[in-house]
Amino acid sequence: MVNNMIDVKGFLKGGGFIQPIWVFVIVITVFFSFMSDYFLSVGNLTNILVQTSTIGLIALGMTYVMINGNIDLSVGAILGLAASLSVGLQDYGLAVAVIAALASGLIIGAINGLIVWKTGVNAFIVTLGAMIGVRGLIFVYTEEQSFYATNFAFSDFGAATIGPFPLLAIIFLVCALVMHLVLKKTGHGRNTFAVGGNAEAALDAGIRIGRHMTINFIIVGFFAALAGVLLATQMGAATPNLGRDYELWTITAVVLGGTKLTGGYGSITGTLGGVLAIGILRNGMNMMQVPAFYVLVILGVILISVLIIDQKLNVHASKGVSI
Amino acid sequence: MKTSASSRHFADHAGSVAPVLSLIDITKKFPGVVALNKVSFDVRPGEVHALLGENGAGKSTLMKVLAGKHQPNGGKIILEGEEKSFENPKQAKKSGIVLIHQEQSLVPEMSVAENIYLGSLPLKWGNRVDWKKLHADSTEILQRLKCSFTSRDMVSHLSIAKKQMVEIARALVFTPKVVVFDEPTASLTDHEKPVLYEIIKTLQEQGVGIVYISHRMDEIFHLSQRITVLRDGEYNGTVNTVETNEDEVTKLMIGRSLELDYASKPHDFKENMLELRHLTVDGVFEDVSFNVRKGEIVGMYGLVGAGRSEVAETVFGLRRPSAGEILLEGRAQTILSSHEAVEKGIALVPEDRKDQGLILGMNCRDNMTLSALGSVSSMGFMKTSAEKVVHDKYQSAMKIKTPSWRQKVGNLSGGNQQKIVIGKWLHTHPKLLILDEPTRGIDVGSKAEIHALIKELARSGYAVLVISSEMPEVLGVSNRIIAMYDGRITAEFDGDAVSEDELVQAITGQVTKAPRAAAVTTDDAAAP
Amino acid sequence: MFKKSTLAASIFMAFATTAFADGPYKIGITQNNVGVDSYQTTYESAFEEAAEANDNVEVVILDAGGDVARQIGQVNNLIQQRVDAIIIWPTNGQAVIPAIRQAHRAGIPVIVTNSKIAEAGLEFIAAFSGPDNVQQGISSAEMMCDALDGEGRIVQIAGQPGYTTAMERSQGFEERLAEACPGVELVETQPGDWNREKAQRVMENFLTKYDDIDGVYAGDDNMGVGALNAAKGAERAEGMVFIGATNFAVGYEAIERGEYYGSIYQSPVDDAEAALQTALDILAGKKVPKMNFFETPKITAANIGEFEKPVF
Amino acid sequence: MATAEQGNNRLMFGGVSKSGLLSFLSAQGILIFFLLSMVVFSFFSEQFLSQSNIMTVVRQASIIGIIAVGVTVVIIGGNLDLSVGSMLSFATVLVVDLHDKVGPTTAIILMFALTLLVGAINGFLVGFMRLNSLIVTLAMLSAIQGGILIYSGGQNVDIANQDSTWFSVFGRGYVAGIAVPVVIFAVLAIIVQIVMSYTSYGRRIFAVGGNPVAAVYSGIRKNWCVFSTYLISAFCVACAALVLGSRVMGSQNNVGQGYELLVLAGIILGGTSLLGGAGSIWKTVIGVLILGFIQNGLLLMGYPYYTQWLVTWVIIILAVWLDLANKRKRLLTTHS
Repeated sequence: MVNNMIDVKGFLKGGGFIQPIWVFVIVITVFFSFMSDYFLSVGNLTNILVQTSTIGLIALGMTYVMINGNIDLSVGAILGLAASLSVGLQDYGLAVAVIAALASGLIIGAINGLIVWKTGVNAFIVTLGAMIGVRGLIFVYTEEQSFYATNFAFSDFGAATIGPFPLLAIIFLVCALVMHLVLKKTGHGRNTFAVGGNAEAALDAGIRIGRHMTINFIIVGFFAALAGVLLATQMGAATPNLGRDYELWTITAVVLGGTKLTGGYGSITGTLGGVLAIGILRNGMNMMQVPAFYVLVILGVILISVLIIDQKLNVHASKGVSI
Repeated sequence: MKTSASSRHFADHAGSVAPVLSLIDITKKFPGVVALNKVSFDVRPGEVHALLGENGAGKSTLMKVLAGKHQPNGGKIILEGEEKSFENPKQAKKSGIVLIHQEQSLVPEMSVAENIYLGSLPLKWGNRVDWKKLHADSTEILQRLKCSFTSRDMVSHLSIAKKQMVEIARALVFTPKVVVFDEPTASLTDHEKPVLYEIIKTLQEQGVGIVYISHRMDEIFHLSQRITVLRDGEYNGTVNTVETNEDEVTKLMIGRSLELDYASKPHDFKENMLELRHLTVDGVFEDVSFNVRKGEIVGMYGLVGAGRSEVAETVFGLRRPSAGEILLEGRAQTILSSHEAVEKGIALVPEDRKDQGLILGMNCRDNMTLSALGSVSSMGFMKTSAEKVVHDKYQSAMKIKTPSWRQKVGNLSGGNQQKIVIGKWLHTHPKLLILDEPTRGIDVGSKAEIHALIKELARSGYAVLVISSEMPEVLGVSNRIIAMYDGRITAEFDGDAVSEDELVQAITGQVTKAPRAAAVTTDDAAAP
Repeated sequence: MFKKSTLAASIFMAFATTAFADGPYKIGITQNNVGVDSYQTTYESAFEEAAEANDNVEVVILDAGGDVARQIGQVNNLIQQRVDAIIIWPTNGQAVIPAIRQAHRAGIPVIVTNSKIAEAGLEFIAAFSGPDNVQQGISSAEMMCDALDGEGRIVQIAGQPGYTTAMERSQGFEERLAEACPGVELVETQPGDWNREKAQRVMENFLTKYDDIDGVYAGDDNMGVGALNAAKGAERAEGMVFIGATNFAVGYEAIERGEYYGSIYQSPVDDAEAALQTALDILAGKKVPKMNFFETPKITAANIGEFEKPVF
Repeated sequence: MATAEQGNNRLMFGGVSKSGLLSFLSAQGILIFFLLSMVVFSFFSEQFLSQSNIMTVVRQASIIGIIAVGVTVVIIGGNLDLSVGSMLSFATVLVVDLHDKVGPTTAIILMFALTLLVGAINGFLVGFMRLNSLIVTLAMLSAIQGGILIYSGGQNVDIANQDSTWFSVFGRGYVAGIAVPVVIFAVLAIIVQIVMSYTSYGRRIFAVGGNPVAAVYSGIRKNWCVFSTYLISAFCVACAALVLGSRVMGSQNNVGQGYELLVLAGIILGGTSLLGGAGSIWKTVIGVLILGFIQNGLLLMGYPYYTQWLVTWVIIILAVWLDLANKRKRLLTTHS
């Protein structure tokens, strides 16, 4: 689909074409602003940004991992662990707690990466194991209890704004920008495509694939932990079940954004669109008071429809054999 | 048995120029097998040194040792008088040894420049890519190679030949001292080869030593100064090209001389088996009309991308025709799937053995019976004994070398893999056999056997369509030759009365002869 | 707010249930996890009905699907829509406090329903309306003492870990049991996650592990009936005392049959109506106590006639 | 020439016999681990090896096991099915709700029909539309869950007269002293294993999973094969729903939540690669049993239930470490 756009638009400047997911984002934005008076207010739009920032931050890292041709199912659990640590360790000082929380993400990311690297087992299995295991770790640590921050300074951070813009939304957008530039402009970013697009060639070219993949697992671990800490600041608390199913929504958002599960193709701008699409759909349906039961069905149907549309365009573009 | 030394000419090692690279007594062991046993080899600056041997003889292993992909268990690599050991391909590359791969080793969703500098992108502080320098340097290399594309083009948009150029461009990043070409022409068509030869010549003039691996004798004799032959992982002699001939080299390679039966093409044609009338798939090929009779071999010749495989895929039910007709034995057919094609007696030996032809993780027997499971099962249950009978039948008929039916086909050599694909299709008892590049990447021995088999099949009544990019192959087996260019049939020739020039012109769009529609049904002139 | 345009009506006909009132009060509610069990579902429909019956109320009904983060987002959305009051059924007693505090700061009164929030948040809420879960635990402990005559070994199947209702019921039960009848020993507690099948599995493991179980306390009847199923399957239900909470229809029937000793009668309809009424009282400027508990009496075979069979 | 080939084959054979030995060892490794953990557990808990405990564990594992049998077929065919959790809820709610309305026989027939219909939707989207199975079944997971809630209005469903319906046989009955769920599990596992190993259908599924392109070029109706694997998966889910509904005699709307992961964990523990084209039902049966015994053993030893998750993680890492056959391969290739 994106290929198609490139063909049409030729070699205009880097961002000269509109990714299909953004077309979708615009369509639903227009739809919901007609359906609800409150939808298109600044307050609501910043709300959407804050609400999507959690999945969004993880999705930034996930994009890298998925362009590598890997996947990380443990991000939801990492988020939960980081949130619990960032609240539970506040007796030792806020800085210690936050650092420990972020470190936990880095460490679990590194463990995932090292196992994938050293055993060559596919990431789906490795991180599925981690997803189960890290959740166990959270329960062992928290003993099933929710933690809460004793003073409100922590949760005030989550609600802070710079001008009219919520701090969390700004953090998310800045991270997205940085990750976009790293992917587009740096050696590591370019190698991400190389490793996912043709691992053998990357290996021959002297790119240390295992090390490279591990770094990306660490990156996604870090972002999952960061998302966990920031979510904890929104709540001033952490619950052991926090982050359940987030991996599924994250992967969904990244795929909606055009990143291929087979690796070698994807972008941060697309991921941003995918994350926003889900956030807007949820928010808009809330605004319209679509009952929760229908929201589940509608999200599922939309997801499948987008896949079908994307595929139809792709098949048309590649003129491939129908296998 | 490997001493056919009587006819062996040892090359003059005391040549005037010292070798730029010498491999001395290289030994490489894999668990359970010695892949290379004390193999020595050298290249002089400005020389093309051909490395020959059957699949499995150890050529690729030797080159992988040279390029740092494998580490040898014994022996020395001496580059410009200095002993070297490479831990990875990048080190080898930095020392000036570059391997140009048989398989495309490019990253599709990256620009040409990024591919050329893969793994060694010029960086500024903060790990940032220095795009200016990257494109300037790449453009400079591309100009040296007289490439028609720019450094900013996406590799996924390039033709196969241009991709090959990118691979070669990559070799020039570090001033190379030795360049290894591993089957560089496998994916090139005849008219693209001269460009490659030109590049090799330029490199030679710059004093680069060239190692050239190929199965194609004509290329080797055209390009090389010396030929070294490996057999069973052992050094089997080096000869000066001018002092030898194809027969001698073949003997060195396989221990006997080949007797090719180019003369005995089939000649007893019967009624039409396949007939295409104005067949079109929008945007892929247009107005394709020709016929194949029972007992006849029709060759289809053209460049990669001319639409040949796509015609075959359409006949096999994998593409939907947007116009035109497919007739089998005179009756119009709609073939909606490969399954229907098989039921109608069509067999397709596909172009890409590993991706399209075989389930590599399955054993020989299971692959062999895969297209006709009904014949080896009853009530849906497999009859393993019947399966084994089928396997043994084709194994002995086609001399497939496998230790047992349990062997995974992924572990067989290319020639034997191809025979299994053919055996699989013969077992469906087809009436029309389409072979797409039946001998690509297969050593000479197996190649000749497959050619003989094709003719034998036609003689026994099969209608055979052979798609090939290799002129000798097309000329050698076909009764009639159909030339395709850019999705259209440009000409049709008598297989025994066509010149190479005519063929080349037809497939490069230099003639625009209207397809001979009349020939489709009744023209017997094509018959000898 | 849901607009009654034809397009919307045609797309989402199925749920055009919201009151179209001219009254001034717009009340938003964010529920915990509708659909996870019948109690919450019945609560929701009772709430809708109550709101519909009152011309003075317009409601925005949201469901957090059990996800704390989503509930916080919904509270923010409600603040954004400038509702007059927010009713929250907390997914977690602690994590929702900052969101409640934000609503409080925005001048929107917050009513917590069904399940309490932690002490730290009490200053930000206008009122709590719901059952007294600690008291329910205490009542269950007293029933257990009566049933066992102060002597025996029992197991507990608790609700979802981390969930306030579960913790309060356990706490009330355990503390009261220890002081009312020290002769009854609580040998093990495992969570059943409000899930009958899970509870059944947990009970099966208990039955294997312990040869002598005299009684079972379950965090709700759904789990209690699961435990009863397991005991019946192992043919050990005879003489075993089952006590639950939040009387479900299956539990009611089991009490009628004499297989189940007792439970706590808690009506989601009462719960919903009380929450709405509390909100309306606050909006009307009435003085409302911080804690509003509605009646949740014990129900056993002895007094079952006094109660209607629950609809869920 | 012959020697060249043989040299080649020797090389390959080395590889084959080695990986054969390794995969043999890894299969044994997981079995050895299984037996060892049984011994350890039995030291710490007297009841662990008692007949009643073993029967309890196997009976509890049978629901996951029944589903895992079907999902293994989908995985061998080269796809994933994450929708089984929601599908289990769907089928259980359906059969329990319909039981009192139309009678057990009709309820069971309707439940099987509708569950197979949902499986057919999965199969259509993955098989014929050729969409990525991970995302499709993820979307279906959400859509089906919503569908159940809409159907039931979010209410629990119950069977009124639990003691007087023959429906109870599926979850609570015994055949020759063996619990019916276990019998269903065993029978399904044996039948599916036979189908996969000894029929032309099974051969086609392995081919499609091993190399979908080559399967099509061999004249195999790949789309139908993929489609059919989802029907098998749905059929197994329906059987599991029969057991679950009958065991509980009621159902919550989210009763199957999380089953998809437990099922996958069991399959992975058994050692079936997620790449397709390889695997077996036996491995899955062993994997599911390991999962069940770990859970039970840790509970009997008095550890909190969540410690089993940590242990599962460690075992998955150990199991995959042994399974070097899948080295350096990627999952999640789309077939389009």
